[in-house]
Amino acid sequence: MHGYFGAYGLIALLLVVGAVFVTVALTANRLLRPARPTPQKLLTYECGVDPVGGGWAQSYVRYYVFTFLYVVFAVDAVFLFPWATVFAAPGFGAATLIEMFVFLGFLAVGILYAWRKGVLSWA
Amino acid sequence: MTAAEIVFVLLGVVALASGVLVVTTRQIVRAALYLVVSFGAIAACFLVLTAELVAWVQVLIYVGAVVVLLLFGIMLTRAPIGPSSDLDSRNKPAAVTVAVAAAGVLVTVVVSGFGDAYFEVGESRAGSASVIGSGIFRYWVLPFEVLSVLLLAALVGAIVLSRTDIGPPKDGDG
Amino acid sequence: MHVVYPAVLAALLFAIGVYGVLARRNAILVLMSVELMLNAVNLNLVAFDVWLADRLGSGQILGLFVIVIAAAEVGLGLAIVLQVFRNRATIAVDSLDELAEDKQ
Amino acid sequence: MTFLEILLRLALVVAAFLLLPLLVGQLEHKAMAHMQARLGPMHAGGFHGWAQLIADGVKFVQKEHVVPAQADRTVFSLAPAIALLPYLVILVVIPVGPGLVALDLDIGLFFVLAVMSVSVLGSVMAGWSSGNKYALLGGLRSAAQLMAYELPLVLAASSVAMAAGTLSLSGIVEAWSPWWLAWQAPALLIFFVAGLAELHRPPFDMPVADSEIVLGPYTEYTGLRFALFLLAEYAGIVVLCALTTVLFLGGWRGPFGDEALGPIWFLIKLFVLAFVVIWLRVSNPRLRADQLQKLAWQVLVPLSLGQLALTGVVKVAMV
Repeated sequence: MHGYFGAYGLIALLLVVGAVFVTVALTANRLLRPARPTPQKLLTYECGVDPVGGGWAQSYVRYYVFTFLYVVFAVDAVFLFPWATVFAAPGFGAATLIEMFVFLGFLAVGILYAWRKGVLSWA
Repeated sequence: MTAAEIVFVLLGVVALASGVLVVTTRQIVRAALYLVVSFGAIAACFLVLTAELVAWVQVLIYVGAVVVLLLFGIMLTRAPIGPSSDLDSRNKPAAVTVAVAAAGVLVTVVVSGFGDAYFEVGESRAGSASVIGSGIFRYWVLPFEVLSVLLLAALVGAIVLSRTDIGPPKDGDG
Repeated sequence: MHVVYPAVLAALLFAIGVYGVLARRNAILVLMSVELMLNAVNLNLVAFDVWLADRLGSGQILGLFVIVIAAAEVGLGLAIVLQVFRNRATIAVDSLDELAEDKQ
Repeated sequence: MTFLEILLRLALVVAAFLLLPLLVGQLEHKAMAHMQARLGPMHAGGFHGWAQLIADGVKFVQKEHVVPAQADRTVFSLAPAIALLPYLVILVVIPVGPGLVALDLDIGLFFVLAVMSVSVLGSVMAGWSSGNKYALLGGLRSAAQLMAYELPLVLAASSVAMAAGTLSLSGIVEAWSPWWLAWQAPALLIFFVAGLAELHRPPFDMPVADSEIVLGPYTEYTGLRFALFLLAEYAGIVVLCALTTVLFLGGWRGPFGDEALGPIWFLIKLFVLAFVVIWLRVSNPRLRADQLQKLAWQVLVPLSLGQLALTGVVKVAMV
């Protein structure tokens, strides 16, 4: 077990070990714990009073905008990593640096736009 | 069958099964979670094909971001716990026909076209970060820069869509 | 590895996506099915890249580009869906047919 | 790698995964108590309550598992595992000494970031499946916070990758030299702060704010599954401190005797950082949601873009 497939084999094995750990722990829990459900116990917790309405809560679209901002920047950050491994190698250097800065520049304009439109601050 | 092929087929079965669940389940949040399983299995398929970087990008972007975005969308449009009856439209039989036909044609074409094509998946580093990096910055610079413009446009679009107070100026508030 | 394994897997996955796009009513589920189709395409790109041992790495790099564009697409799509939900309180694609020609 | 060696590696990783979070937890109990002028646990195990967390564990295993009637049972039960397992997997690539690493992955740093981003699903799943408004709100807050702080985290990490020219964590430690402490200082700060926010540690504990939304996504959890979420938090602290050490503080490199004392240096740095994490919890009030997003987008992200520019220019100038 070595090399590329060995490495990912080990990771897969570790995942299996982790899953086994969780399963064993939960099985031990199942054997040791009491189980006496009562209707009161199974009620949704709402600070000690009876729950009002369903489980759905009104939430901000704003959260969605933040998440989308992240997605746009994350797909850009993805390219930073392969770039990081090559940009200082012979044959790349300054030109590659500038190319990346152009790329980042466009995204910086994006964040500036978001900032100016007040998306980033919680009015 | 080689070991890599066996692993690949098993992962493929997982990807397909969870894919089928995505398009048939009647619980919308479950659909997003099955999508995670499907994406994860496809990422593992990439790993088997030695496309290391693409595999982890798949995990970071799809599992870590796109699915969360989808879950946000689902929760902001009220996701009930338990099955809902209005997720499928009336043209289900037509959809089945089209999908089966598409699958039949594609599989036939692919099998007859590439039936005997074979390659070794081995220790070649064709998918490592540095190989992809030099590929992008040697041969794919222009598409890469165009991509940044596209992302900028998407960002502006999403902001404009999500904020009702941006738009034609109302009573002098700009 | 035989090329047919990834290629057939991609074809089937694509067909599942096609079914989802046609059969689903909820706009977000339609978007998910589109993602499945894009993933099928990616699988093909990567598999053929590895098979052909492409010197430019076209398949894998295009795969990366597809992932990026898919992320932007789903983000915008959802922004539109949320906006529709806010105005109509529904995101069923077959009831949003006001621009259809034969609607009386 | 022989079979025995594989087994040994797995055993070591699992041991670290189970032991280090307990040590950090105990450190938190005692350090926090003394900062607040009290003693903390003194009873369990005799000497200064050293066995408190073990006793807690025994207690948790025997607790009833209550699933609310409104909840989605399967998702509710799976969520703690999804939140916990990424941290176990990350530990496998962290180098603790020269050549002492369970698995030296070429793409290590990117692997770590990708796997870490999966754990966000855990809290979203927990929040939604509980069928509880507070849990749902907490889950959404948690996801928004994780998304906002993931970006500076990734950017700061890529700054180090640029400086080292490699993504392998061992390679980064090899390439590290003391003057990076100054050169990469902003990235260090950004990474650590963003990491804290990723873990919902105070002062970034908006998603689990107990005074307003009970315990956020974890409101409905009881017994062992709640304990698994707790374990995930402490394992997260270990992973964050270990990564900060490896990326910014030179990992196993110390003033002398790297070869022999490597793991000791590594552990010292790790626990000093863990202490800082606890210290910040005790000494800072909680940030509001708007302040959180503001800090991420208006301070950390621009700062990390600046750091990237600095790293790139210095690196190209040096070659």
